[in-house]
Amino acid sequence: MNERMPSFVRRLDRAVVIAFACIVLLLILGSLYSSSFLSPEYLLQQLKVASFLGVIATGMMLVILLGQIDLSVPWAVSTGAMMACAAAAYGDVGAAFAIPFGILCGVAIGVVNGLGVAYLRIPSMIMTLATNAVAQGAMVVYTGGFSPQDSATGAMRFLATGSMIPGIPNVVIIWALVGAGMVFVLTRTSFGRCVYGIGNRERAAYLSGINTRRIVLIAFAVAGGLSALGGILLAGYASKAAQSMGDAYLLPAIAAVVLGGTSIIGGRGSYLGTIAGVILITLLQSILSVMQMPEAGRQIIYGLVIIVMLLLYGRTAAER
Amino acid sequence: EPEVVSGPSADPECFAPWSAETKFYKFPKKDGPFRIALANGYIANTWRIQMVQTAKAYAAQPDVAAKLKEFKVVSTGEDVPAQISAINNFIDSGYDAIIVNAQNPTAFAPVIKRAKQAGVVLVAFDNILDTEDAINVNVDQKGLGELWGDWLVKYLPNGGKVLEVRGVAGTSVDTDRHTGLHEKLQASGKEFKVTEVMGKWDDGVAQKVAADAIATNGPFDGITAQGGDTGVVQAMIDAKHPFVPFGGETENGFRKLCAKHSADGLKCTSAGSGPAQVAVAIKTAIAALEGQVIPQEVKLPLAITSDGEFKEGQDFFPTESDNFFVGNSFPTCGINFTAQEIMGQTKENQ
Amino acid sequence: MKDWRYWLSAQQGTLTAVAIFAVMFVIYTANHPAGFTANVVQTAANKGVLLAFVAMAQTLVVITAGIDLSVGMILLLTNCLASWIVIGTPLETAMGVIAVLLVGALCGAINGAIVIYGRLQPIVTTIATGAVYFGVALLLRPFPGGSVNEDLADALTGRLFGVIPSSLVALAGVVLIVWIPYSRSVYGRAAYAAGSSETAAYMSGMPIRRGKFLSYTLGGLIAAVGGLFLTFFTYTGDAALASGNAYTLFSIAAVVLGGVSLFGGKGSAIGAIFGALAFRTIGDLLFVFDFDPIWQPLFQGLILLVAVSLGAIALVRVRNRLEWFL
Amino acid sequence: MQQSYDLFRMEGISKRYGGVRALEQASLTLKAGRIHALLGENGAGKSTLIKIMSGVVSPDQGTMLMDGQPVTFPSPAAANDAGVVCVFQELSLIPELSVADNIMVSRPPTRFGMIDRRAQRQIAEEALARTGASDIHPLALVKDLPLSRRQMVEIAKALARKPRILILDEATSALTAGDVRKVFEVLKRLRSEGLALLYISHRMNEIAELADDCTVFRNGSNVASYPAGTKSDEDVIEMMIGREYHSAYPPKPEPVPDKKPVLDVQNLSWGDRLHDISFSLKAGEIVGLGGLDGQGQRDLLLALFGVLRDVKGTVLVDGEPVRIESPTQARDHGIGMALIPEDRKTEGLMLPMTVRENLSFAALDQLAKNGVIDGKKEQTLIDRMMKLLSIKAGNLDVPVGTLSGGNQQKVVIAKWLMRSPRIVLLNDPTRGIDVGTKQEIYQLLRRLADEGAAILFYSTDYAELIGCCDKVLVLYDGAVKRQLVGSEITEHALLASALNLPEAERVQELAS
Ligand SMILES: Nc1ncnc2c1ncn2[C@@H]1O[C@H](COP(=O)(O)OP(=O)(O)OP(=O)(O)O)[C@@H](O)[C@H]1O
Ligand SMILES: Nc1ncnc2c1ncn2[C@@H]1O[C@H](COP(=O)(O)OP(=O)(O)OP(=O)(O)O)[C@@H](O)[C@H]1O
Ligand SMILES: [Mg+2]
Ligand SMILES: [Mg+2]
Repeated sequence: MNERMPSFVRRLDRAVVIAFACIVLLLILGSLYSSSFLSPEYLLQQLKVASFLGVIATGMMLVILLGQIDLSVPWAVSTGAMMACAAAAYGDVGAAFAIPFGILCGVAIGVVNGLGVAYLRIPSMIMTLATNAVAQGAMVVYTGGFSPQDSATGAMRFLATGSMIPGIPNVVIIWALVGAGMVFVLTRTSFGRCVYGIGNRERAAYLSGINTRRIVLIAFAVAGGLSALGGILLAGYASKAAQSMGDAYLLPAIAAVVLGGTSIIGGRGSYLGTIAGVILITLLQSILSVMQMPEAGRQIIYGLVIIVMLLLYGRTAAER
Repeated sequence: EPEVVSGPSADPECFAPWSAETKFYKFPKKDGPFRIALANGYIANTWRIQMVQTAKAYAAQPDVAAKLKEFKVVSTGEDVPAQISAINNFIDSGYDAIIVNAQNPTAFAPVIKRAKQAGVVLVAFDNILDTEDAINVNVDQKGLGELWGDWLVKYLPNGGKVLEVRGVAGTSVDTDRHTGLHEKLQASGKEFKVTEVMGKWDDGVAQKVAADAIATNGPFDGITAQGGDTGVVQAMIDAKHPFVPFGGETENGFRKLCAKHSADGLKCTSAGSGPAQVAVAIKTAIAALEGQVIPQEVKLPLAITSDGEFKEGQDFFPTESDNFFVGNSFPTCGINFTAQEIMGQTKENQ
Repeated sequence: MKDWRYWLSAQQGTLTAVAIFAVMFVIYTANHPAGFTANVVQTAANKGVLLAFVAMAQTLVVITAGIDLSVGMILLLTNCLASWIVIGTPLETAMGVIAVLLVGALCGAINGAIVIYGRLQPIVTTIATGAVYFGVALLLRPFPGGSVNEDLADALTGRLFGVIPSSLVALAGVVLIVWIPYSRSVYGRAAYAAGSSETAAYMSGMPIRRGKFLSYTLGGLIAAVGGLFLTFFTYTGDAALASGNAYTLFSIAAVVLGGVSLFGGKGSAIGAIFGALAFRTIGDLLFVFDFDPIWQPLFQGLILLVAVSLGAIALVRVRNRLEWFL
Repeated sequence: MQQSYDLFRMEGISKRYGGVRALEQASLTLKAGRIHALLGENGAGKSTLIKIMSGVVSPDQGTMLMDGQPVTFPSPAAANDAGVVCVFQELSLIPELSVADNIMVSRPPTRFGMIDRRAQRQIAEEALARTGASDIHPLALVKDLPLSRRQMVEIAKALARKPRILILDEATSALTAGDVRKVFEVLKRLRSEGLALLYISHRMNEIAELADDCTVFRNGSNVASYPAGTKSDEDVIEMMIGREYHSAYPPKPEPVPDKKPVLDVQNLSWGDRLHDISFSLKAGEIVGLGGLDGQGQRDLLLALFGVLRDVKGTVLVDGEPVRIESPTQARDHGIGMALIPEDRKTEGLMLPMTVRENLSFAALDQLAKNGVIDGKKEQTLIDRMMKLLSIKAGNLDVPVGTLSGGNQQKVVIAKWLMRSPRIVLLNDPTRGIDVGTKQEIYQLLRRLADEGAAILFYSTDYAELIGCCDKVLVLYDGAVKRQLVGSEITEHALLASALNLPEAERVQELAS
């Protein structure tokens, strides 16, 4: 692209632009079915719902940039939510620490992932699968034995459903903050550079004197924490925590990140793309759901749309 | 090989036959104490955990424990073949009766054959088996749908727009409830415009799809949800949707909201399938082993609580979790657990 | 070095999987109330073989440095299809079986075509095609049901000569008819080469595209064999999303336990088969040990964690830290 | 020798990669029974040309004729079928396959549609023997072989395809002198059998020994073709770089005897690969590591840099004993070490990342305050490095992978100079680098030394060691066999100690 263009325009790669174009196209198609798809309430509602996926996908993106993947999202989400609600059972002190405690539990899952992937060199796909199973087991034990408290605290409710700035739901603000933080980290900090570097070639990064294992560990911990935060917000939204609440977020999170132009093999991608991907997936799911399409048709269209969009812009370059 | 006899069954209050056509079985009497196994599938949700804990608590009751030599529980997850194998293993290990919450109603034909040959009593509950060779203990899923249909018809005598939040596509529970509902709406002869969304029996999902439906197709005159009802009400509140009549399940959270907003128009009927049915299944299995007459299909009473009847501390528990299923007792069978008693059990024992 | 040492080091992953399985299976049968009987083995075999097929299917794709997250959905789709058409006279049944296998191969071929000719990443491609396949499965079987030729089903899930589980024989048959020729063919080797180093393989003039395409297609075909077996095992078709996803994830675990590298180019379906059997035995161990039911999932998760961490032992021997990075 | 005729012609070939013009109206003619050398500085387009010849990439323009007939190669397989076979600069071996599999990769012997492993092994063994590499076991996995062995396998693989035209793109860059000799014999034999050979190398002496015809490339076009031996080295180099060329090596300063060593290594051992190595390195000194390839030189550098585990012995920096357990420790904590690694593509650079990101990657800790990168400071330093090394890149934000090999290598060096290291370890930094760039690198090393850096420099090229180093340690089997200082550093002495053979006669015999 032209060098004289402002740098933020230059950075917009084709994938991001097309992803946003697809969002507009989806909305137009939706509005053919019902004009309420263009109503501000509906759009705001979608943005709000997208925020949960957005927060979770942020962590997923960080891990994918490293060339890894985090399959422990489902139970990291649930663990975060359930533990936060559990803490709330311990009086006011518990309620005050509910959110940090929930996040901490997610971080703990992430740390285990990170230790396995970075220090034991276990492929992330299987390591995170195993921690997911362990987290699930732990939650089953917990639910079965400790008279679980699973109502969200007022603070969680407020974060998920309130709006400090009139008209803008708090979750959207939280997502914006998380996103802004991630953009800053990825573009301005040495940690961010290292993430891209490791995603491209960990060996070279290591020989450059980077403590690559620590970076990978931190990235997984952050991803676990963000999954848990997503779970906490979801619990606030639903006003309670449930075991299965994370199931619906794993594949959409991966799909959103990739639809946003991030390379699944790591080292390439921008957060703007992830935003687009998250909104795309959320809208697509919502429109298909409201259109009264039977489940089968919905699955088929969902899959086809993802493939078609990726064929539009997500193809790797031909070598010749 | 049970003998087909004529009713009534041994404990007619508890072992109520499904219908007039239901057969009655009398298994050859065996000497106790018995070895009974529970082959559970999925475990990672509150309903299942509550169910497993109830089973353990029931088996530990002195009068029941006296009849049992061993009570073993195995959860195999969502995978049907794993559950089939577990049952096979129980058969090979010589258990007298096997209780199963089947992941799939039709998949167990081969293993049912084997159980029959081996003289093992097979009792299915909740997700029952499509066969006459096992005893089925269940609530009337279609009846639940009918209950909700009737409820909506009652409050919307002129028809109207209804939001139906369904469960997991392709499961028989979802289909039965859906069919029951629509039959009743149809039978009313009024015009009901139903918007269906899939809530997956999950609060988060149900809330999301309900919110979407309200934003695009709302407002609705009546709502029914198969599960995740707390989320659906939450979505109404968030969207400032007026409270309307609601037919739903038995989650504590849902009932809390029903009690609270009844005056504002949230007229609820709440009924469902409590996890304590596992205890009825165990009781049935023991009765069968003892050679008592039992129906092939046991119909559990629907514990219905409707608007105006919600009693604190009995039908809902304001200080407790939203998440568990109230109605954990079947008084006709002498099974009276409260949910907190079950879910807190280990803690108290410690 | 002697030739057999090269062979040994090449088969290391597979042999480890065999060893893990053997140890676990011995523990299992030694503690089983019924002991090491034909019935117990048959039960374990039927359950294991099903996952073994799915793991084999996954292996074929993983070898090319891809991954098939739709493999569980192909299993469901072919299961639902089989519950319609694998029934009737022997001829009809045979035609049904062939049709099911073809549909499985078609699913695999679609994955392959999109990945290879569409140049998309396998992970997302198969997430998306998985949704499509599941949708079709749901169209075929909105509710569990259907039926299958029970004679065939019983024959394939029963025992030969009263002792040998016929499912194991079927598994061996698929290995002989599909895996061995594939892995020794020019295309199979091209698939390995593409997984190991695609550029090098391309520059060497290997038919990588056809090799990869063949892998995906055969992967679909073997997943369809799995689907058939699921049908034989359950007599029905059932489009259960959760179980499809479970099989996909299990297959990945099995493949890793079986010594197949997720980075491609290394490992064999034989290893994956034993990985699958070992993975299944983890679940079976619950049966023979008296665990509180509430603790069972945690126990299972921990065993899996330990099993996948076993590979890390090799790290102790690494004296050049660069070897951490492949 | 057979009658030589025009076997292959390329005319008007052009190829662009995005904005980069790799080839512009290039042409080349190959004759049967002759060895044709292709010369040119890094990025001149040599590799691109032969990738087009061998079907790896398709040209934007131009025609190719074989035996006078126009041909197009849609894939490497098609080129192979036509008899054009290439030994690529970036090796085209498959690491997870065995040597035999690799050699017979494109058309293995089959039985019943399956690969006949027995026959394959036999053919592979023959091919290895013909290449003079029968020490390689055909069942070994390629990934377990050292680079020099892999290159031999690569050549064996090419021979096994029975080519009519054989292309070697820097095929000897990682080979030991002995291997090179064996390969040359093979090549000469092939020439006499009537093949056309195209040979690319940056080593002038190799070209002098082998070539019959030469073509010089510059900026994507052929600038001159001439029969071998008709031009002096200086002329050729000037054609390549397009300017005048002076002596390659900067003058060496007088040694300062009483300086304290910056790095003092005592009795360093590592497993069975390094034995009891002791030496010291002073500020301002360039110490070379000599010996045959694979005698532990690379391991020594990695051991010093903290990459190897369980290293025994003492390392003193400024007289203080240190334990370096990772590159992170090596680069800071008052040690200030830098390592220019062996393989720039996988160890030195992140190819898809930009030149800017690569340059600042090793110095991020110094460029960042509280983890946030100071963009201005980064830009200043990068500008200085770009100038210091005169790196040719269109723009700082292009992927570093699009630079030519020499410029990539400069980026690797520059990224470490960003930290102003006190101890610089270099692992064969001029492999595959053109003479012009090499000269710049030599001068740079000397300047660094003059500014106070201590440099340890491994090279496979003896001339380089002789020209650059103040002292050379010759390694043999993981131990220092000899230290050569100042005027002792001669080709004769280097070779003698490298082969661990003191007798001068034998050396002369081998050298001839
Ligand atoms: N790493 C790579 N580098 C360059 N090109 C590649 C690479 N991988 C695949 N290709 C593409 O592969 C194609 C040729 O691949 P291959 O030789 O495997 O073809 P094939 O199997 O004969 O396929 P087909 O059946 O379509 O003829 C080229 O057109 C090229 O675009
Ligand atoms: N895949 C590619 N993408 C972009 N540019 C490329 C690519 N391959 C080569 N180039 C560019 O084409 C030009 C010619 O490169 P080529 O590799 O042919 O040079 P060379 O003469 O072989 O150099 P060397 O002596 O370093 O091997 C260089 O400027 C290089 O940067
Ligand atoms: Mg080159
Ligand atoms: Mg080059």
